[in-house]
Amino acid sequence: MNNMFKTLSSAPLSAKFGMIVIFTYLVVAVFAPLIAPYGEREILGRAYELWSSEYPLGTDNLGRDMLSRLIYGARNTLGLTLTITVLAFLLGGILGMIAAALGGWVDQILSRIVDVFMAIPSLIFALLILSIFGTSMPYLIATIVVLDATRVFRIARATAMNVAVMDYVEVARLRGEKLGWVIRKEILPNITAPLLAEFGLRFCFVFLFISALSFLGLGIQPPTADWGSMVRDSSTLISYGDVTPLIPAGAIALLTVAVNFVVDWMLHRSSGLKDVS
Amino acid sequence: MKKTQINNKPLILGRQVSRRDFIRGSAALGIAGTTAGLLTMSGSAFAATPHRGGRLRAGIAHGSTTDSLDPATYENGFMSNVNYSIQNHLGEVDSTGAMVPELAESWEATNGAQTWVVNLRQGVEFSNGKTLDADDVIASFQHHMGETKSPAKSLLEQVTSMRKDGNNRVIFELSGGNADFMFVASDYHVAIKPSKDGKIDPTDGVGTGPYTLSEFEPGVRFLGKRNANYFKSDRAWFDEFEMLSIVDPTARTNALATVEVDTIDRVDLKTAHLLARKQGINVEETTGTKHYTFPMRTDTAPFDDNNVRLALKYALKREELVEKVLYGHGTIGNDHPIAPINQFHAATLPQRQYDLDKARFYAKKAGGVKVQLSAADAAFPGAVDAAVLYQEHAAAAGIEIEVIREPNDGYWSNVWMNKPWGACYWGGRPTEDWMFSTAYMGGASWNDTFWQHDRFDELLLLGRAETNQDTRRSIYYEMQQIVSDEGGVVVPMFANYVFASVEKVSHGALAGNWDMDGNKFFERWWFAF
Amino acid sequence: MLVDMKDNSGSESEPLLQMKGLRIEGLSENGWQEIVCGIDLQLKRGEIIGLIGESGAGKSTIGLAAMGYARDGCRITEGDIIFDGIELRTASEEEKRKLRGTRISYVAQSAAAAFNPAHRLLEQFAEVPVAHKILSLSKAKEKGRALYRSLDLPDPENIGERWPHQVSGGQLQRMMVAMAMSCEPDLIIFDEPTTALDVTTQIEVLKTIKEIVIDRNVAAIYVTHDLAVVAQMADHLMVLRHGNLIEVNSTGQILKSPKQEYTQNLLDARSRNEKITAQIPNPKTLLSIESVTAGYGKGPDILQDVSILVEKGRTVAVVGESGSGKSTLARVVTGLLPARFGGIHFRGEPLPDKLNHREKQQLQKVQMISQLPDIALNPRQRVRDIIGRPLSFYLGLKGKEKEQRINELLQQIELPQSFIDRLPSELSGGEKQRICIARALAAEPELIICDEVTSALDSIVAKAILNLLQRLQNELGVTYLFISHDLDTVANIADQVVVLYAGRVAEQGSKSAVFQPPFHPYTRLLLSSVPEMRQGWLEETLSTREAKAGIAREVKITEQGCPFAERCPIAIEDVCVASRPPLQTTTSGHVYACQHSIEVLLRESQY
Amino acid sequence: MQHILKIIAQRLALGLLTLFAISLIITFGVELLPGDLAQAILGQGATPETVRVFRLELGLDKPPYLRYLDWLGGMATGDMGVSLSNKRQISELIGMRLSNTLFLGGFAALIAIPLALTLGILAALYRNSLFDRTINTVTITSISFPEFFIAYVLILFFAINLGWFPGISNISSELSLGDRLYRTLLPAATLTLVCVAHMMRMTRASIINLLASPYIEMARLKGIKPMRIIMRHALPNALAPIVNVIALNLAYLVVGVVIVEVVFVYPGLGQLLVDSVSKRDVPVVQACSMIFASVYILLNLFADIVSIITNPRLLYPR
Repeated sequence: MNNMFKTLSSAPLSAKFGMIVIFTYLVVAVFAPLIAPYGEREILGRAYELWSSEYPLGTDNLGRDMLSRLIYGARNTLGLTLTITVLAFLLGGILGMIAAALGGWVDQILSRIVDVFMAIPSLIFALLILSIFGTSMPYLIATIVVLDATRVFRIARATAMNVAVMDYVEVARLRGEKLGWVIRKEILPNITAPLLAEFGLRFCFVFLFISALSFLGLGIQPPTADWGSMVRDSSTLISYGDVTPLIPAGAIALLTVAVNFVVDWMLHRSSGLKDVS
Repeated sequence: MKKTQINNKPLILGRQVSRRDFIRGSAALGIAGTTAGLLTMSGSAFAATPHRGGRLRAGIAHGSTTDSLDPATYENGFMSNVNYSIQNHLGEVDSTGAMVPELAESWEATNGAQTWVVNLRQGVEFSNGKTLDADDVIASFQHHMGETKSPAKSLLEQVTSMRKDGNNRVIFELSGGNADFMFVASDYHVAIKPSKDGKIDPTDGVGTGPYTLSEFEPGVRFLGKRNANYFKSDRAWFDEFEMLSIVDPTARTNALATVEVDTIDRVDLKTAHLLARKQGINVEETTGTKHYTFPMRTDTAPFDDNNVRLALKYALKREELVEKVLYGHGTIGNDHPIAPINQFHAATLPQRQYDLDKARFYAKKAGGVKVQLSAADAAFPGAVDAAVLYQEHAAAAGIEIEVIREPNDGYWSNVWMNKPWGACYWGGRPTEDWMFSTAYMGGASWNDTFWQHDRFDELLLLGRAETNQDTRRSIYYEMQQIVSDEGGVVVPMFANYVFASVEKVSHGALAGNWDMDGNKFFERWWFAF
Repeated sequence: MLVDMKDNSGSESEPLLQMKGLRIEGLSENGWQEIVCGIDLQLKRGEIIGLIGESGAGKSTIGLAAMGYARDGCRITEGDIIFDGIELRTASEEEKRKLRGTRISYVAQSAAAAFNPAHRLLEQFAEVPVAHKILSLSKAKEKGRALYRSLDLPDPENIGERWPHQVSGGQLQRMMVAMAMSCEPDLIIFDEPTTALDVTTQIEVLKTIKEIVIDRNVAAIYVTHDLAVVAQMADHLMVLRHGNLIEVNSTGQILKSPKQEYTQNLLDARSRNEKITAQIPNPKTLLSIESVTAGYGKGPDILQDVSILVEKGRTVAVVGESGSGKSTLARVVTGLLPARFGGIHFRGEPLPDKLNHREKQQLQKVQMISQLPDIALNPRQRVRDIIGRPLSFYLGLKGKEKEQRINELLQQIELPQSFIDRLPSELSGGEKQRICIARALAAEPELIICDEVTSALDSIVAKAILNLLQRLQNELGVTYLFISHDLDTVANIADQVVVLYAGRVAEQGSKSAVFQPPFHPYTRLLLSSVPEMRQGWLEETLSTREAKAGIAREVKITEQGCPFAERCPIAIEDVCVASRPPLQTTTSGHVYACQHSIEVLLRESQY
Repeated sequence: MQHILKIIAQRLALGLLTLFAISLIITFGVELLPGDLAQAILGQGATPETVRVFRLELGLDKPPYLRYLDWLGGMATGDMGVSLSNKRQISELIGMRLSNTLFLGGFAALIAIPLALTLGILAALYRNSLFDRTINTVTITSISFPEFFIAYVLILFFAINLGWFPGISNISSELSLGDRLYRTLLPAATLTLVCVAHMMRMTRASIINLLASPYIEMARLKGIKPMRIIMRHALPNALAPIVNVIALNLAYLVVGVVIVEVVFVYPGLGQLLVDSVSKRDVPVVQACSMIFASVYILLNLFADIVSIITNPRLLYPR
């Protein structure tokens, strides 16, 4: 524990900033109902009211409090993104490590399947699946999970490959260890750093992908607040220099920047590069 | 020119809202002198004398790469414009809503409006040089009759025979009297095209229209050059007419704001007031019979219980929908499809209000209401928002509405008339009878509420046959009341057509039957300078 | 400018390089720590000084500091470095850059890593003179070819057009020495230039260095951990430990009468301390490898027809140069690489070919310790888990019992119990290798395969590991299959020796038989190539016919004939190349693969 | 050399197999979509009778696997067939769109790749300097905004407020190259902002990664100038991962630009594909997917070839 604090305090400014932002978002997401001045779907006033003491960030197109929507949006968007990213990592990560650990035809088959999925444009794939099954939450999650799992698979496989050739993995295999143990105890602990970094990036991509889907009308169901839809709903205002859409877009960007800062730092640490100069 | 009203089969007029949705029925036609309303939000687009020249560039909210020049497949506003710019029809709707001859010179109904004699304009040339004759008209009609995929097929089923009487006269025989036949015969699908051996080439793009087809890239762009031989001397002022398909509303606005185009349709309502404030841009709107609905399947529980329907009808703040979904560009509805501008609109029928007590009362009577509402912006722009507002309004009365956002894609085949309750869009019909028989008569193919009401159906037949105006008025009043109180539809609002142009675009009185001056802006408008 | 300075600078008496009170710090997890603690050094023109010490002594760091260079994570904190009147510590980067490559050049430990894989060798040779505008590209290349020729590199006209990976390790190292000479510098830093090489290859590189440095009167700093090697090169030696100077003296003095105990230890570590094979009544065969032929994928046979018997409680050493198939043999025995032909019996029972066909008990009884302890230990597991896993996996030990056994094992490998919670990164190389041994022991094996277990370690540490292994054998009766390229090591631990050459057994028998005449010609080459701890050994060896015939050649795997024929000083023309050498077994069970009779070999061995 | 040809041949064969698998998935997927082209096009006009006639006309009455086999046969002979919806030759339909897409992608690549490489190399050279940090922060920020948002903001500033560029990027065959470039600068800039960060960071990381290698130290000790060390000693060896990322981004520039096409009204392949999916125009969907997949496969192949060419170990095996 102490160690962790020591590590954290040695982080560069950008990473600290990132961690503070992420922490704030998490707090906001977890305690959304306590923090938000109004309900998520409560219709209070006229459309697009200006900023006031009553509505600190004004109201949206339906007259709901923008600030409250933003706060609930953090909860919904982060929750969904986190779920998807975690599932994608479980699926892609495990398969990737299996492919790396077993090699041979298992690796071949998995890799070729992933190739096929990666060659299909992801937006089109999502469009197809969501058109077939509808945009209900489970399908939305499943679709993005599958898409992202292919990317995770690649990185997990590549990094696990490097570990799998290490003598200590060979030793475990010579000992007669089962696949699960090799993956869990020998490989996984040694690729957590790159995977964690990839997790951060994936998280951002999923986040942006959901926004893109929302833009195409395939995102989260209303009236659930999510930042992507919030940007889209007010995007026409941008042409008039209105800041309304900037707020949710800024919220998206701030988090992605923050995550990237932290990822950068983690990558730097894990690379073991001693850049002193 | 005789004007009689005879019931006919539904008229399909293609798609309008966004590239994935549909509009049903034609819009405001000023039968017996009802005119389309015209509102101008900013400045005045009226300019003294028409002026020839220039290239009109329009940004249109529709258009798909799957579009085809075949008149049997016209389904959206972009193709409607292409249709009217390169081709003509027997008649057209003018700014007063009247049906006036176009390629026909005159027409006459005999035999109780069962036989129609249409005299063609003489010396009209197609863009391929051929002169218009009776054979062309017959072949053009036949393209939509018999074994055909044309949606106008059902419309023209009443035609039992067509024969030519000389080169410039066509005689139509109908299965029954229909005083409105010229509306049908001028349906936008039935473009008159040159024939060869009794057949037209549906995709040749040849017509008599104000512009000749120069370039057409489906879903992207259309370019027409002025037809020098155009038979209307006081029309088609522009040298060239270019249309771009700009589906994204922000892109459309940007295109106008940076004068990449001169005019756009479907102004984003949210920002219409901001656009109107811009220097050099006029935002205008016309009002018609277009209305947005929430049809419930009355053959399906719980909507088979009128208490549920009434509870839901009372649980909606219509004004807020007009304010927040239409941003004021429309008027509230009274749960029936007859627009205020319709001749027999029941103005005295009490307006249904947001009444929580009544909503609770009926909900209690129904044993509680917990329903799902399917919506997509394909149904109408803002349908999802409208559904969300509805959800909030109803929640106050203890009525639980779960909003299901359906994909825009496939909305009309999967959701509309399939899910128990959804959102929908009707272009409306010029006459009460037409509207009612299309969507409210028991067993009608587009009866999207699956509603069956004996008294209503009886009144419908009575009204169709009735010639006394006062009697008809009372019949239609009663029908509107029945739909409002017992029907399966919630009609929260009637929506306006809103479009915007740069200042130099001028025009005369606007027709309200379609968006953008009856989809004929390119032949009716001109540049003021 | 610089070239001019070189000609008229400094008199004979003035040192070319002078370091005074040099202190260098390195960044570790605990912040900056001193790794060179106030070193003085003087070097005159034409003089060679040897820096010797074990890893962590700071010898490479000092060598690099002579170029005014500190690696990432190091900084020079104090002292003067004066090269030919130029103070390198205060000189600008640009000034130092102009000196490097032209007046001071560097020869790295591993040529394979230090040559850029993306460029041809001659281009890399020519880069320095061209970049420093000393020679034109064509002139520089010409010079390179001339240098290659004078160094007796094969095909000197064209070898420069090859890529680094296309040239063998020894040749590559020699080309790096040539590259260091491209601008005829005043000073060359040799940083362990032969450490990674086989003994036979080492000789050729040493010969090249000798030619370059001594014959061309260049000053040099020679960094190494091998006293025997540096004794051949240097005039003076500096013995270093943990960044401190232990002793400095002329080479002869140090070899003859070291003043410090540490220096003596270094000398002792290189001394041969032959194990006396104890007699075991009724020896039992534990492992028998029978006519095994093996190879990777669709490649050629790396092992051909190898048969070895390992008796219980004994140590059988397998020796040979790199590429001889030693490690492949280990992989076949462990089941990582199924043999193409032949079989293995363990405790009299056939051992399945494939790893996953072997039973848990079979796996338990054969354990392996490998060359690089750095990658043999999972960096994320603590010692407790590393040693504990075999205990719970094979023996089902848990909780206290397991903990106790781990402690016993730690005791056996002579590490304190406090090590139980350490991560591999907190251990030194020797400690890591001990943990590997403990892990193998934890399984309670009968056979341990030791694959080059000491070659990555410093000599003193290696010696200790060998002693440990020997002690464990005495105490536990465990059997070793000991794979090594180092004949000294083998002499220290083996009972039986198998000499592999190009995947075939050249000679095998008891250690005493193998290491004494009659020699197989290959064994003789190996033995004569091991540096001896005396000055002048190199010159002597280079003049032997074995060295003349045998060094500077690569091991080639051939399908027919004797693979060693090309390098054999007594090869019978036509016969040896064409037909496979017969296996001859003496009455004492000694096996030779040679066309010559034992008598001939005995006679030749006296030569 | 033969080695490369063999690898190319292998990869192409594998690519064909991938394409085949994709075509199956797409067919299966589109068949699963509710409704068919006849219904989608006729929309509300879809009475059972008109739909029947339309289907007959389109050949939709045949079972899907027969239609798939027909399509496969056509593809094998290089005939992509005709669009079901408007009977146009798909090759012709796609031709213009594809060239537009390639034009935009190429334009964006022309800006983005040199920019990313330059920035990456400079960042590696001056690592941990203020310059490095600034570039890193700016590029991270640029990929953190949703793509459509970047586009809208660029339009607001450069088209609406400043009036330097058109607000939409409709292009037609009448335009000269200069005009085309001018009109597509904003979408190209959007795409550049979206993909430059990835490439730049990879360039920086791979170069820095190599700076610890012995041959870089050797180059330093040979007195080579820092810039030359990066360009000549680090870059050639770092090229493989960089080119891999470049290939991925190039593929994105061709395949993933639907949103930019929508926002800028740019007539590219993405919009065609989206339209065709919504209309169930199977042959067009197939053709587009095949093109996209081929682009992806070919670019990856290209990256592999570059890795081989830049790695003498693979190019000249011992």
